[in-house]
Amino acid sequence: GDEGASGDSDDGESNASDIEVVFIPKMTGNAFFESGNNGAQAMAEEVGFNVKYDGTPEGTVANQVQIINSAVSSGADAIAISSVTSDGLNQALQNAIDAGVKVVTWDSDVDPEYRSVYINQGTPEILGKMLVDMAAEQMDDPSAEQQVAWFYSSPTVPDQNSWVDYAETYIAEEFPSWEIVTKQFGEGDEQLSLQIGESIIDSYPELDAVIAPDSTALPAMAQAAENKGLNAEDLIITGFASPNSMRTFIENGTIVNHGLWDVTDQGALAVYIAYYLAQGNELKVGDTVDVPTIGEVEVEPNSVQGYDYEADDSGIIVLPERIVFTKDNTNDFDF
Amino acid sequence: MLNKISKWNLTLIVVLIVEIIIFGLMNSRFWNINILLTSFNDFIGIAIIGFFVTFVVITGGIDISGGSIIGLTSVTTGILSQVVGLNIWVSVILAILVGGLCGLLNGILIAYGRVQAMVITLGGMMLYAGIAVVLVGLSGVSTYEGIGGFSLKFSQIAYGKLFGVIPNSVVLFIVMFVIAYILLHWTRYGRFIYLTGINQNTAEYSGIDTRKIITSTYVLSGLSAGVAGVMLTSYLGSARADFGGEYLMPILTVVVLGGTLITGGKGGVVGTALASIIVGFLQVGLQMGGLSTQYIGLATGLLLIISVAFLGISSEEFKANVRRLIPNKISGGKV
Amino acid sequence: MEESRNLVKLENIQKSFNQNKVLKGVSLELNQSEVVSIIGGNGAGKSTLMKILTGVYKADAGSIELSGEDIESFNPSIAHEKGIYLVPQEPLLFPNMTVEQNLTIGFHKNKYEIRTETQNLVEELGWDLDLDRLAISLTIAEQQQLEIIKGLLRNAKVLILDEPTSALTFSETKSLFNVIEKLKCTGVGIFYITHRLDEVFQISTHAVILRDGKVTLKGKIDLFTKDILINGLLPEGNENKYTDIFEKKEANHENEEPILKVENISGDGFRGISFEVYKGEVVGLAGLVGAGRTEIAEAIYGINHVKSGKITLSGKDITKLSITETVNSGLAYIPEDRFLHGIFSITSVRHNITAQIIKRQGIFTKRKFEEQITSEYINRLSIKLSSQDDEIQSLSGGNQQKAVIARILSTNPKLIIMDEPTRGIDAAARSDIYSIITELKEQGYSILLISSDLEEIERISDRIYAIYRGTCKVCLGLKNINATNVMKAAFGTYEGSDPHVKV
Amino acid sequence: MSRFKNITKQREFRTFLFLVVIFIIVGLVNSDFLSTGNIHNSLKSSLLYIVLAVGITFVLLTGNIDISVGGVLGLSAAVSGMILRDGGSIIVAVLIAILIGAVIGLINGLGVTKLKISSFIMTLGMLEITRVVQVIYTDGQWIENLPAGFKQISQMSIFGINMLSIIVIAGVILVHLYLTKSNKGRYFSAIGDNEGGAVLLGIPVKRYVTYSFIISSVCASLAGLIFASQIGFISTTAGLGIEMTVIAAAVLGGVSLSGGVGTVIGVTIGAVIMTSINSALVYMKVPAFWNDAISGSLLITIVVADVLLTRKASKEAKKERLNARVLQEGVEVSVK
Ligand SMILES: Nc1ncnc2c1ncn2[C@@H]1O[C@H](COP(=O)(O)OP(=O)(O)OP(=O)(O)O)[C@@H](O)[C@H]1O
Ligand SMILES: Nc1ncnc2c1ncn2[C@@H]1O[C@H](COP(=O)(O)OP(=O)(O)OP(=O)(O)O)[C@@H](O)[C@H]1O
Ligand SMILES: [Mg+2]
Ligand SMILES: [Mg+2]
Repeated sequence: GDEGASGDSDDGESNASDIEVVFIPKMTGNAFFESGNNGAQAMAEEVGFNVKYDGTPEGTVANQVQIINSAVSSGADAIAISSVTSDGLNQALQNAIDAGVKVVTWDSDVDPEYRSVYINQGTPEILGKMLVDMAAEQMDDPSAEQQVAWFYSSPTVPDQNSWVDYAETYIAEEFPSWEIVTKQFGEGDEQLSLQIGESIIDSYPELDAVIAPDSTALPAMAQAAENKGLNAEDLIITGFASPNSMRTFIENGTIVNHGLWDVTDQGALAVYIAYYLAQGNELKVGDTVDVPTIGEVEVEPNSVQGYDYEADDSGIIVLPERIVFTKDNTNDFDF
Repeated sequence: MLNKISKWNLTLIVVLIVEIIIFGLMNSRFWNINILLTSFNDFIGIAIIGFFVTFVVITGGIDISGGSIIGLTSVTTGILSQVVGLNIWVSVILAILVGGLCGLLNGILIAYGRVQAMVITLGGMMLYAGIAVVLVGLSGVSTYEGIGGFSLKFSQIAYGKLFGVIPNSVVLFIVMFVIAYILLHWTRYGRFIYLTGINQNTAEYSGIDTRKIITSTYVLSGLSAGVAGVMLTSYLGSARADFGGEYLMPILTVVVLGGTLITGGKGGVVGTALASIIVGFLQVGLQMGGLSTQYIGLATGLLLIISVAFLGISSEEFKANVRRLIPNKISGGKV
Repeated sequence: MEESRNLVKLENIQKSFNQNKVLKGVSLELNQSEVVSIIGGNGAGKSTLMKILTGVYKADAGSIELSGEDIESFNPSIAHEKGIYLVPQEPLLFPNMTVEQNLTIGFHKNKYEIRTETQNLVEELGWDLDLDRLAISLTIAEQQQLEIIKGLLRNAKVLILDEPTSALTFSETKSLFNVIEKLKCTGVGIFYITHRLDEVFQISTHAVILRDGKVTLKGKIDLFTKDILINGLLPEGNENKYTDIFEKKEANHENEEPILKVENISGDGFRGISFEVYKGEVVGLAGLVGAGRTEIAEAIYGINHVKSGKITLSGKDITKLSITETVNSGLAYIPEDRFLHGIFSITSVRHNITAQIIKRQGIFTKRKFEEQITSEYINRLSIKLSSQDDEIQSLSGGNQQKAVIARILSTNPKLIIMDEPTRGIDAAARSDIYSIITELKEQGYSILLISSDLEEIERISDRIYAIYRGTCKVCLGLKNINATNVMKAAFGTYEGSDPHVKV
Repeated sequence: MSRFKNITKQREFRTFLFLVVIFIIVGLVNSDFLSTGNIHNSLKSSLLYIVLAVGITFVLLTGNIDISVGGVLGLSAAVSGMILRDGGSIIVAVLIAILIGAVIGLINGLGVTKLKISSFIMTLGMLEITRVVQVIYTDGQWIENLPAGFKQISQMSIFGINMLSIIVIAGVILVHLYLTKSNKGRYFSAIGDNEGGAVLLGIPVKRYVTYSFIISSVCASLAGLIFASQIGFISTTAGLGIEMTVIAAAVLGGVSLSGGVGTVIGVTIGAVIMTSINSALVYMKVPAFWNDAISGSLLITIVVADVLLTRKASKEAKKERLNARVLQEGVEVSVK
C-alpha cells in the first residue's frame, strides 16, 4: 500500500530536495564506511538531495534487513547499500523494489537480480591480485620461499574472504613457493587485533609478510610491528585500510605501502546513481552518466563480475582506479 | 504481587500507546497497520527468546547464549537440509532440538554444577557461536557466503500470512506468548519456577526438584532460540553462523523492561511481550522519523532508565529486593 | 535506682507500614543499670520499635531523647556514636567474612585488643567459637551467639537484645544471663525482648507489655506475676484462657510397627543413632547446640545422606531417597532456619502455604482451591495478616513461622519433623501450636520434635531421646521426663536409660 | 609451612594454577609461549582488562553490576584522543578522561542509590547512551594519528619491564591492601555480603555504593587511555562487548556476582587468563575458526572445575567440623 515513491518519479517533475536516498554501510563506526558516507553527504550537498546514513555498529544481516524495511516503510526513494551478505537481503530488497524504491549496491554486492547498479571498487580478482602484488613488490625475490600470513576481520565476512580466496589461487599460480602459514581474525576489535598481531609476530619468527585486507587489522598489525621494533625491512605488512589510519606507519617506515580505492568517490557515486534512478531516469548497460565532481561513468554488464544474470536494467559501474598508498602519495588523500 | 505486576504492565501499555501516537505524528505511514505487523519480523527473535529468558531470570539465573544459539541452529538447518540433504522439516526440528541441547548443557552446568549462570552462558555464547563456525568450516561450505537455496515452502515460514493478512511472525509471536503465559502463570510448573527463584533452599526443602526446574528453563530458552534461529533463517533466506549475534543486549533489555526482577522471583511474560513490542516499534518509529539507527541506542537507554526510575517498579521493588537479599545472603548457596 | 541517669526516652512513637499501623504512640524509658523486658505477641511491633531506636527505620511521629539530648535526624551511624547497639532478632552477619572479621568490621579498634577481649568474653560465656571460620558455615544458634558477642564487645551504653535466646539452649542462656548481670552492674541499660516469660523474671528489672501498637502494662518486675503478663498479652475481651494442660498418655508400643525406624545410622555429625517413632506420639530429641540433632533430622529427610544404617518409614526403606521422594513417602520437615529454608520471602502468604500441596493438584494451579486451603489454615493457626496476598516477609516472625507450619500441615504427612518449631513465637501462638500438635497426635500423626526449649520439650514429648555429641545413648520414657533428667541427658551425664534404646 | 598451606587454600591460588596450567599446556605445543617475551606480552595485552576488571570488582563486591564500562572506555578514549590528536597536552587529556569517568560513575551511582534503579538496568541504559554520545561527539569518525609521544607511554620500559605494567601491578597491590586491610575498604564487600547488616552497623551504604560506581567508571576511563596509547587509534566501536569479557575475568578470578566475595589479585589473574587464551590459540597454530569454540569450552571448564573444587573443599571442612564434635568410641567409656 505504498505508491509515494513511484508516484513522484512518474510525474517527472519531482523536486531534487524531495528525494531521499538511504545510504547503508555494512556497519557504522568503521573508518572505511564513514569515509564513504562523507563522500555521499558531500554529493548530496552538491546536488541538493537528501542522504540518510543508516546502519548499526554490529553490521549483521538482520540489522540490514530491518533498516531496509524501515527505509521502505518510511517512504525513502532509493537505497544504496553495502551488503553484509550475498543472499540474505534478497527478500527485503525485493519488497523494496516492489514498493518502487530504487536499489543500488556499493562496495559489497548482492544477487544482481535484486539491484539495479553495483558501484564496484574492483572484482575479487582485481583486489586479490592487488593484495598479493603489493606484498610481492616489496620482496627481494618474490619467487623464493616466503612465509605469508593472512590477517583480517572474521571468517564470516563475504568480501574480505572472497578477495583472500582469489588471492590464494593467484599465489598458487604465480608464487607457488609461498607458504600460507596462518590465517588469523581480529573480529574488528582493535585490542584483540593488536594482541593477535603481536602473537603472530612472536609465534612465526620466520614470517616474511602479513597481508591484512581489513581496516582494523591493518593498523593494529602495523602497531604490533612498531611495538616489537620491526620495520618494513624485517616484516612486510600490507593490506587495505584508509590512508589516514596508516599515514604515521608509512612515515615512520613500519610499512611501505597499502592499498584502497577512493571510498569517498565510491560513496558519492553510489548515492548519485541512486538519486539519478529515483528521479525516474533509466540506466541501461552501456549508458553513460555524467556525475558532478567525478566525471563520466559507464554502466558495464554484470558479466564483468562473473555473474550469469543479465538484464537491461542491471549493471555494474567499476570505479576507475584503486590506489596504492606510499610515502609519495599518502599526503594527497584525506579519508 | 499480581497487582504490582499488572500495574507495571499498565504502564507499559501506556508507553506503547504514547509511542504509537507520537511516531504516527512524526510520520503518518507509521499508522499503517501493515507496516506495524510486518515489523514483527524484525524483533520476533528477540521477543520469543525473551519470553523464555524471562523464565530463566525468574529462577534467579540469566541466559545470554540465546543469540549464538540462533546462529548455530541456523547453520544446522542449512547444513542438514542443503548439504546433508535431509527433508527440510526434519532439519528444522533437528535444529530446534540442537538449540534445546545447548540449553540443556547450560542448565545442567548451572543447576547441578551450581556455577554462576552469567559465566556459563557467556562461555556457552562463545562455544555455540564457535561450533557454528566450525560446523560450517568442516562441512565444506564457504564460511562467509551463507547456505542459501532454500525452498519456497521454507521461506513461507517467515513470509507466509495467516488468512493472507496476518504475517506468520505475528502468529508465531502470539503462539509462543500463549505457550509461555500458560506455562508460567497457569501451571504448577510455573509456580515452581517462581518459588525456586525466590528461595531455592526453601523450594528444595519443600520437595521441589529445583535443579530440574532450573535446567528446564534453560532448555526452554534454548528451544526458543532454536525456533528463532529457524525463523530468522527463513526470513533471511540463508543460513549463517553469525545470525543473532547482536541480540544479546536487546533480549536482556526486553526482559528487564518487562518488569522481571533481575534477581529472580518476580516478573512475567506479559511485560516481556509488551516491552519487546515497545522496543521493536521504537526502532521502526525512530527510523521512520528520520533518525539514523546508530542513534537509537540513546532512546532505548533513556527509555530503560527513565521508565524504571519514574514510572513504577523501582522503589518498592528495590526495597523488596534488598529485604529479600538480607535473609538469603547467609545461604550463599544461591547461584 | 532513682538517681540513675536516663539513657533513652521514647515519646509517642508512631509507625506504620503502608496501611498497617504498627506503633500507635509508644512511650518508653530506659535508665542506667536497668533491664527492661519488652513482651508482646508476634507482630506487636517490638522489633520495629527497636529498629526505630537504632535509626534503621524512621518513626512517622514522636521524639527520641538520648541521655537527655533530643535527637532530630537519626540514622544507624548516629546510634552507634551514641552507644546504642542492637543485636537483631534475625542474625545479620556477613556470611563471607570470618567470625573475626564479623566482629571487627565497622569497629575502630585495634585488632589484637578485640581478639583478647573476644577470647575473654567467649571464655566467660563458655561458648565455643572458632574465630577463623566463615560466618556462612555457622548454624543459626552459632550465628546468634556471634551476634550477641558482637553486641557485648561494643561496650554499648544501651544494649538491645531482640530475642537473643530464641535459638539457644538453657545452658547457653544461663551463661548469657551471667554476662547481662555483670553489664547491669556497670551501668549499661538493656532492652530485652523475649517470648520466654520465665526469662523475664530471671533478669529484668522492669517489664513492658506491647499490644496493638500501644504499651498496655509497664512497671517494675516485682509487680508482675506470670499470669499478669499472660493476661496482659491477650487481646482485650478474650476469654480463652490458656490451657496449659497438655495431655500425654503412656502407650504400649510393644507389638506395633513404628512409623519411623532409625537403625544405627551414622553420618557427618552423628554416629550410631537408633530410635523409633510410633503412630500418634511425639518424640523429642533433646541436646545442646551443636549436638547434631539437625544433622540427624536432615539425614532422615534426605537432605544429607547417611554413611551407614537404615531408615524406614512405615516399613518402606527411605535411607537413600531424595527430598522429593521422602516427601512423597509422607515425611515433612519444618526447618530450624526459617529465612534460609522456610519461607519464600517475596511472594504471597497464599503461595507460601500452598507451595507443597499444589504438587498433588494436577498440572494446572487452581486459585479457588488455594484460597480455600489458605484461609482454612489462616483461621486454624490464627495467622495475623490483612490479606492472603500479603507478601510473607511483611508478616512478623511468628506469623511467618505459622505460615510455614501451615504449609507442612496441608500435605497431611505421616511424620512431621519439627526443628525448633516455636522459635520466636509468642506465648499465645505457641499454645496454638501445641494444641495443633495435640490434635495431630489424636489424628494419628507422629511428630519428631527437636527443641532447645527445655520447657517445651519436656511438656509435649511422650518420649525423649537425648543426643550428646552426635550419639544417642539415652531415652527417657514418659515417667522419667522432667527438667533435671532432660538437662542431665543433654549434658551426657544421665545414668539410667529406658528400654527403647538399643545399644 | 602453615602459611604456605593457607595460601594454597586461597581462591586466587587456584586461579593462578589454572593460568600456569594453560601456559604449560600451550608451552608443550609451542615452547615459545613460555618465553619471557610472550609472558611480558600477555601481561601487556591484559593491562586494559586488568584495569577494567579491578574497577568493576568494587561494584561487584557491593552486589551490583556495571555493564557500562565498555561505553565509558570508548567515550573517554575518544574525547581525550581528540584532545591529543589536536595537540592538547597529555595531562589535560588524562584529567578530562578521569572527569568523564567520574561523572558517568556518579550518574550510575546516584541512579542506583537515589532513584533505586537496579544496577543492571541503570548501567545497561548508560552503556547504550555513552555509545551513542561517542558517535555524536566524534561524528562517527575514527580518531587516528595520535601523537607518537602519547603512544610511546605504553611502550616505555624500566629495567626491561613495561612501565605501564609495573604501575598497574603496583596499583593492584595497593587496591588489594585497601580492600582487605583497611577498615573502610572492607565496607565494599560488607555491603555486598549483607546490606542489612551493613546498614545496622552504621556503614554509609549508599555513599559507598556510589563510590564503587565512580571507581569503576574512572578505571574504565583510565583503561580508555591505555587503549588509546597501546593501539594508537580509536574507532567508534572501541570496547564494544568488552563488558562481558571483563565480567568473565572477574568471575574467573573468584568474584561472586551476588556480592561480597572476591579479591583484585584474583581478578587480575582472571584478566590475564582471558587475554592469554587469545594469543595461546595463535601459538598453538590451530585454524582460527576454532577460536571461539575453544575459548568458550575453556572458560566453561575452568569455572566448572573451580566451583567443583571449592565445593569439595568446603564440604570437607564442614565434614571435619561436624565429625570433630562427635563423641568417639574410646571416649565413650567415661560417659557410661
Ligand atoms: N519492613 C516491613 N514492611 C512492612 N511491614 C512490616 C515491616 N516490618 C514489620 N512490619 C509489620 O509490622 C508489624 C510489627 O512487626 P515486628 O517485627 O515489629 O513485630 P515483633 O513484635 O517484633 O514480632 P515478633 O515477636 O514476631 O518478632 C508486623 O505486623 C509486621 O507485619
Ligand atoms: N550448613 C552448615 N554448614 C556448615 N556447618 C554446619 C552447617 N549446618 C550445621 N553445621 C555444623 O553442625 C554443627 C551441629 O549443628 P546442628 O545445628 O546440627 O546441631 P543441633 O544439635 O541441631 O543444634 P541446634 O540445637 O542448634 O539445632 C554446628 O555446630 C555446625 O558447626
Ligand atoms: Mg521481632
Ligand atoms: Mg539444630
